[in-house]
Amino acid sequence: MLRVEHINLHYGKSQALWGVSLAAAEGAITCVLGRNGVGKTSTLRAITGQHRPSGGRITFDGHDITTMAPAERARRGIAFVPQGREIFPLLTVKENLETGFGVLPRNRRRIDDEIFALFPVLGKMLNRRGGDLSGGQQQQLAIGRAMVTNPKLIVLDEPTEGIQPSIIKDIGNVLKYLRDQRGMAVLLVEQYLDFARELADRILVMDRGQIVLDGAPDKIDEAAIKAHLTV
Amino acid sequence: MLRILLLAFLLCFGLSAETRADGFDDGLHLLGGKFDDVERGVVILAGSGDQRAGAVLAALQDNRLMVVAGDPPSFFIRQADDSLLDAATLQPAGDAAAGAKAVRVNNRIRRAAEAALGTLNLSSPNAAIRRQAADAVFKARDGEALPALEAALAKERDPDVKAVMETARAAIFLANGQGDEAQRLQAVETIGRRGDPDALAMLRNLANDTSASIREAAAASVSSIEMRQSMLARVQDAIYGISLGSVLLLAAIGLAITFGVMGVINMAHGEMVMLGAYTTYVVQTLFVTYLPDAANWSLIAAVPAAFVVGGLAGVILERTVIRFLYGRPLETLLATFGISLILQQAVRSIFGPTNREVTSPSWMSGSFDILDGLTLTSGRLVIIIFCLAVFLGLLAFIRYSRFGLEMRAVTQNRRMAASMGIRTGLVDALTFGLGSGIAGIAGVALSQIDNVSPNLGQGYIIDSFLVVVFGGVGNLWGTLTGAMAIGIANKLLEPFTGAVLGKIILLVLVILFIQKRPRGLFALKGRAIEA
Amino acid sequence: MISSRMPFASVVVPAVLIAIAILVPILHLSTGTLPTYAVSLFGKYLCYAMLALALDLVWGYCGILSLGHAAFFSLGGYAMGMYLMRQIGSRGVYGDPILPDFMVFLNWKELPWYWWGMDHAWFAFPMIVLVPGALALVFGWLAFRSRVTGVYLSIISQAMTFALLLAFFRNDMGMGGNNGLTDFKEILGFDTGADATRSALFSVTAITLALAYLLCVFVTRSRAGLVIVAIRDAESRARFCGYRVEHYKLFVWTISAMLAGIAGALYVPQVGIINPSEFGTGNSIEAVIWVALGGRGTLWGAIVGAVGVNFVKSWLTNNFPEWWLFALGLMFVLVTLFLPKGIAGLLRLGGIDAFNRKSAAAEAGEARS
Amino acid sequence: ADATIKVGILHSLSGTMAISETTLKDVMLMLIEQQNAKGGLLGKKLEAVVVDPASNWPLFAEKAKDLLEAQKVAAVFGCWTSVSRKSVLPVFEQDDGILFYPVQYEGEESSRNVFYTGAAPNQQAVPAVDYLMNEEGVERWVLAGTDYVYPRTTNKILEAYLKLKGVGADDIMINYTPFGQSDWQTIVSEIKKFGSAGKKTAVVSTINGDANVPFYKELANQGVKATDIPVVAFSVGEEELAGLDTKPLVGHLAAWNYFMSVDTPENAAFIKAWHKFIKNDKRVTNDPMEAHYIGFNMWVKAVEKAGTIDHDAVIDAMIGVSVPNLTGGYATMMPNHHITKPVLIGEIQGNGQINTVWETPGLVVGDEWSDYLEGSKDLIADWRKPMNCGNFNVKSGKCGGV
Amino acid sequence: MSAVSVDRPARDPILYLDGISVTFDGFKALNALSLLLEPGEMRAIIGPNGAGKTTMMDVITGKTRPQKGTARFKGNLDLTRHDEATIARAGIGRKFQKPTVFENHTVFDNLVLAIAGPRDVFSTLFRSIKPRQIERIDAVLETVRLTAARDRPAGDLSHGQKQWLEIGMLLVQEPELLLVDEPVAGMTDLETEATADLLREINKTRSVMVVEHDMTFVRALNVKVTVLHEGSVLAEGSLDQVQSNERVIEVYLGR
Ligand SMILES: Nc1ncnc2c1ncn2[C@@H]1O[C@H](COP(=O)(O)OP(=O)(O)OP(=O)(O)O)[C@@H](O)[C@H]1O
Ligand SMILES: Nc1ncnc2c1ncn2[C@@H]1O[C@H](COP(=O)(O)OP(=O)(O)OP(=O)(O)O)[C@@H](O)[C@H]1O
Ligand SMILES: [Mg+2]
Ligand SMILES: [Mg+2]
Repeated sequence: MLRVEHINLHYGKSQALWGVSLAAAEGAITCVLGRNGVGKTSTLRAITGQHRPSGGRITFDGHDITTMAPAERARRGIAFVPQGREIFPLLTVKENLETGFGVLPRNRRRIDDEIFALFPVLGKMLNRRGGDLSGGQQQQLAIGRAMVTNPKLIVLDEPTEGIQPSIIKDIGNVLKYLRDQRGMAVLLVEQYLDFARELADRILVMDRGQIVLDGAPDKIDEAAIKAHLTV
Repeated sequence: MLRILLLAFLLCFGLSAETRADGFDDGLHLLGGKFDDVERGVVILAGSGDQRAGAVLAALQDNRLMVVAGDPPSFFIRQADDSLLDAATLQPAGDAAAGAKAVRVNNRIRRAAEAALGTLNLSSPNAAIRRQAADAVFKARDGEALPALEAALAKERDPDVKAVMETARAAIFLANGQGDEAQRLQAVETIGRRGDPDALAMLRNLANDTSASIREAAAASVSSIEMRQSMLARVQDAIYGISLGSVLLLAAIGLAITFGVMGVINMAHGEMVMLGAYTTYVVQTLFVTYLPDAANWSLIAAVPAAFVVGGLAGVILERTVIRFLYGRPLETLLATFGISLILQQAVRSIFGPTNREVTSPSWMSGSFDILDGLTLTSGRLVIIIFCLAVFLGLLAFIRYSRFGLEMRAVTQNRRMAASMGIRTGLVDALTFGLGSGIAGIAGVALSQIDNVSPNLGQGYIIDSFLVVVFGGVGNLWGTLTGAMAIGIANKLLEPFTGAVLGKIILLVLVILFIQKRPRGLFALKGRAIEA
Repeated sequence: MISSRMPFASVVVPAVLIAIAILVPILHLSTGTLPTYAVSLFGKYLCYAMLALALDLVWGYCGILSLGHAAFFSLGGYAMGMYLMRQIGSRGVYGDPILPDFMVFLNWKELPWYWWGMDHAWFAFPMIVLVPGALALVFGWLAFRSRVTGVYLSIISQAMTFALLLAFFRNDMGMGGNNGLTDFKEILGFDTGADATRSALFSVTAITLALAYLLCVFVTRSRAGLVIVAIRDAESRARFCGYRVEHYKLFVWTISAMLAGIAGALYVPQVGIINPSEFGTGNSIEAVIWVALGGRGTLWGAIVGAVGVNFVKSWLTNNFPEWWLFALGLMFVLVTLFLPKGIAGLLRLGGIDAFNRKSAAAEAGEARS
Repeated sequence: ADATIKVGILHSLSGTMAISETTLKDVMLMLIEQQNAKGGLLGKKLEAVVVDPASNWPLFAEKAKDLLEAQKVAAVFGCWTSVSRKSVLPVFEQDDGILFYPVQYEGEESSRNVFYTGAAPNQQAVPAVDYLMNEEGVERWVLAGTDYVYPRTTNKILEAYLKLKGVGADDIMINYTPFGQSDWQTIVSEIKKFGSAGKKTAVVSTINGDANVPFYKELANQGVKATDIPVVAFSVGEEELAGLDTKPLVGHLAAWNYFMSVDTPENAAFIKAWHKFIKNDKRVTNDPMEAHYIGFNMWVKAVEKAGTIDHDAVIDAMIGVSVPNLTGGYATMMPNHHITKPVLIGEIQGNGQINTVWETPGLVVGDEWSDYLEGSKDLIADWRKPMNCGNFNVKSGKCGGV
Repeated sequence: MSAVSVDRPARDPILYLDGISVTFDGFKALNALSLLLEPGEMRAIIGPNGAGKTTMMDVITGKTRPQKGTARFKGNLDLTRHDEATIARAGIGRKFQKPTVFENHTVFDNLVLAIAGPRDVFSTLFRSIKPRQIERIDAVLETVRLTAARDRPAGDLSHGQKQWLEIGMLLVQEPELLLVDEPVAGMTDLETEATADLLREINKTRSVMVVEHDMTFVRALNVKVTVLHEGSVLAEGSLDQVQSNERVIEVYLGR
């Protein structure tokens, strides 16, 4: 589904990614691990089009999307749950969710009940402004918002950050549900190793702007991962 | 005075000795002379009782009476279609009219003609004209018009016109000391009912009347009118305030979008307004050249045109400049300031530095009474209604349309909006276009009350920003309230402090108010703002 | 620290200013190679530069976008103008020894109280800083205490200068109305028109500017400078760090207003007139533009911006009277688009590039080993 | 030495005053072109040096300095507002330049280096009031103006004059508005109210510039007709009316020294030349344009008389120079550097023109120091030797404060 | 909803909250919240998203004014009455949930800004930073592993690095009471452990209040835990106690 080939990425003149390659398959959860500042977010930025890579190629569904505008990518089915939530602060929860309607045909523009079933708090706070929600509530909103667009690939940047344990479990279930029932490709960036190991069909570990480990969770050596996650 | 005596003399003479056949010709010939002669001619014409006099006087008043010098000179009446009638025969004029020049008139002559026409027209078959005539008689308060007025009153069937005629008669009674005491008392009452400054002045003049009862009636009437007037004055000020407020609002709405919603410190906003005003001018010129019959409606056509012109300018501006500056709001100030200089000078180069003329359509000129004594000009009323319509339309659009939602999403978090599949570029361009288009529409309205000059926009930019900020950035209701509050406060202050000091006080009040509410009247609250 | 990136500027700028303070009078008076009008013209630019410097301090460093600095500039100017007016003495057209001409022909009988003492330099000159300083203190205290920020502050500062503009336009204000104060004869006993005086005024301006620059360098380089920039970037975070934001803002704001006042005072004898239109909101905006163009947040950028823009403007208005607005407007647009950090950014680019490339390379090296 | 004689043109081409001043720049270019077509001056071609002081008063001084010191122009034609003139005045005196100032102004000034070709208050305001009093029988007066020196001074003079004529204080209403006032609802309704007291009322307007259009639009909308309350204006000419629909304003008055409608061969020729030069036969002419026409011709004549462009010589030669004006008479430069002018009162017509309805029988000499002001009634100006003084006090017998 | 009311003890607690209520447009974010922190104590606060944990910190630091209730620091400073700066100077330091640093300043300068010392205009203007303080900053940089980024603008740091920088700022500020809102969000497990060690170290000399959702981390802290729910205290006790509380499991931990 998604294929990232040897991308480099620069912030100004400083390089953050060095030839990163990865793939996210349909109906599978791909998990990226890594310490702070190794380039996980940067990789996702390249995939979602928020930052243009300075080299390499990204294809989605067989189409080259390396230089495509973010909105186009969203229309082709890439949804994004960014780090730091990026809620529209002055839109109500409902309106936040509705921003996802842009990519849907007119007759499909509605918010699935499963979103509210999953995150009941969103249903309760439909008319509160997104910016007023607590950190964890915002995180839930961000995931819900991404689900509204009914994507083929959902990209999540540390979605469990700041979320209460019970909901973390639920998120795990949702991701599984999306993978299994909807056949979505899931690309997950995590720091929370246990969570990742439990979910992932494939694990990638990044260090200093490069992919250093890549494999199925049961194949990959726990100690090697830990080594890269330690300073 | 001399005039009145002369008129009196002539009227007496004319009435007693039947209509003098040559009165008309004598009068007409005098119209070719100097101002004094013309005035005499008017009086003679009025007294001639001749059928043609009315037409000649009306033409004279409107500068449509033409003369070809000679002895005696010959006169012609220019019709609406520019064809000429011979004034003496009222038949189409032939070659005789060659080289005809308009008869020169001045205010004195216009006044004399108006008074004379008033008397003549009192028996017109057209009720509106009779009413106008009665008004003219009221204004002139000419004692000699009394017989004609009485005659007309006797015949009058239309109650409205009759009332006006009675007021006119009352005015004549009071002004010239005519009528018996009962009639005069009745007159005091009639005039008192008018309740306007004219009535007040007339009644005040009765303070030294010989009859005590009239003196008292007048004094009572005066004090009640005075009280009413001073109350009405405040209401009137408030109405003016609303009218000023709607002008401010109109000028500011576009800015409430480009600045309030998008966060662009748009110094070129005023120039968008100016472009709208110039569009109005161009549309009007096109109408006058190609569709002269519909010229009265050119203003309506100018509204969409101005929206398109302003909007297009906005879209171009956004695509070429502003879009590179999102996230750097202060830089937009710099760039748009540069653009405003360019636009001003461009308009100056194309249309010249001087004012352009935009005429008011007939349905926007004149004024009407809301209550007696309370007036609002039609143009202002149209602007108030127009402004509210634009405001509500925009509000609904932003609230309820899909585009409104996308617009707000984009301005709050451009990057994330893009990741939600919103075409931010398009939304940005259209939003800025919308704001600029509305500024253009404001230009149509402002062309009715202000200069259509390259500087037009400059006059509104400070006020517009003040209104948006005072109301609370990002809140359209705030803009509405802000505009109205500033408008009304300004107009309530003005009679007491004068225009200059009033404005200074207002500015200081706004500054102090912002201390109390640092985010404007309708402040956005919540975590997102305070962080 | 922001300014530490250009350490040599803090030496070069004052040195250049002192050098021209010495050279210009020599060239003007003894060799005559510099015509008088050029001296006054450049003197004016330097006054603008000081205004830009003052604005940069509040805007570039503290993030307070003032659209009202013209008010402080003009108040300083008026204080100087009042002093100069009183120096005319009985040489006015009506020959009144006390009352300025405009008061005589509008039938003023005596000098209003706020003119008292303005005939003495020892009283009038302190007013140049005290009056704008006091206004800034009151305005700033009100605004910063109630946490008026961002565009709200910009717009009320604009309202402030606009209100002053209207007030000074009024003839009843006793400040000469629209015609303002003009026709000055002498300053500190020297003929304002004399070449030597003009040269001296120029030198004084250049030296004052150098001192003002050093003052700004001192403030911005100190730890207070760090706090000020921190307030600019994250005001509420600075509060949680324990800094009284309103005190810092008030401090910078008042200093800046005083500098602007001095700039105005030096401006008036060199251009020969002060009139309410100096309060115009357009003037404030133009000053902002000088700063932005020169490079917001660099002191020398503000100076370069002010002198540069005004020089270009003078040149264009002389040579392309019909087209200069297009050119100037276009210049503003292009600079914003292509030089986001202003002229200063352009000159500094080289340095920053080198720095980044080095550290990036270092990281890369580490990563591969 | 130079191949050409440079003439400076100091009019704002941008900013708020461009609306009025740009036309004057064009007129100057036309006059210079015409003079060159006639063979120039002293055998040299004239060269126009145009600068743009951008409606910014200190910039006027800067540009004046530049014209005089760097460009070394023989004379400067320029300024519109009083403050711009005040701003350049010290420069002209210092550098001994020559300025022709073409706009009606408040008086109270006479400089050796300035020639005032516009009207002084006695050449405009006072005759206008006389006209209203005598011809229209006005007894009650509204003096409405923009709050700055010209209206203040003019109104002061008029107030003194009216009181002298026996008008009571109750019958005078004075109102000032800020520059660029655009909302006239309150003031017009006050005027209406003031005018409905039973006495014939008129408005004397010294409202300036841009504020006039909204003022007249409001007058029209509120139905203030000239036959009821006439408004006589001193700053509204054909150029300002061009931006207005004048049909509802017919009969309101203007007092000037020239109207485009004046029927003389000189004027017809001038208008024709103007239309040809500006390539637009809709453009109007107005009083300050005539003032420049007169000023320029006077300067040409004075230079010819002096045989040099040397400033001192020309300044001395100017006094007494007499040239035809456009209204069929002659304008003569008086020793006080003001000129003689006819005063015309005109009524606004539906086509935007102003028709003369009254005219002073002879020419009026510009009075720089008003006879109606306390401080200046004893002052006179005479720039001929030996007096050579702009503010000679006839009481003390001394020249000004010096 | 049981509001635990607290009697005022003999020794002044370092933090004393009683009956605090905060309402936003009718929504009760804090509902008669009472809480007490002894000097030298470290307390972990947990609770569902939206329970009011951050709002409580907002109240303590003077950012939000409660509609009702008392809040005192060290017995004498009324926290509901002073502004952020005063409270910070009095000795309360805070790390925000969303990392907030001075993005245009270098990492080093961020720490200079935070370092303990007089904070009035006069002192910062005329007194420069002492060598001793520089040493301290460099030591802290080591601790938070940002030595390499010492001269980089803080804005260039990654999300997690900013978290660390903020912790560093807290360290140099040397407050008596540290409020730490989700310090390990976005950190790897090993970093989480390190942070826990660090906080325990700090707790030797200062009082700390930590908000966190990471149970491993809370366990590692090994301190008394308060559970907030819907604006008031739901449970209090050791981690094991609260983890076995049915209500806590239901609303927070999940089954
Ligand atoms: N906007 C930016 N400008 C400059 N440098 C940046 C920017 N964003 C990130 N970096 C740098 O790029 C590198 C990778 O950052 P990135 O955000 O991708 O890390 P991450 O793996 O997501 O870390 P974390 O787990 O802390 O979120 C870091 O060294 C960071 O300092
Ligand atoms: N300004 C506000 N306006 C409206 N509601 C608000 C506002 N601030 C906070 N809230 C609400 O108050 C409640 C408490 O928020 P708070 O941020 O304190 O929660 P929290 O316990 O920190 O949650 P988390 O663990 O998710 O960070 C939330 O439901 C939030 O939506
Ligand atoms: Mg990251
Ligand atoms: Mg929280």
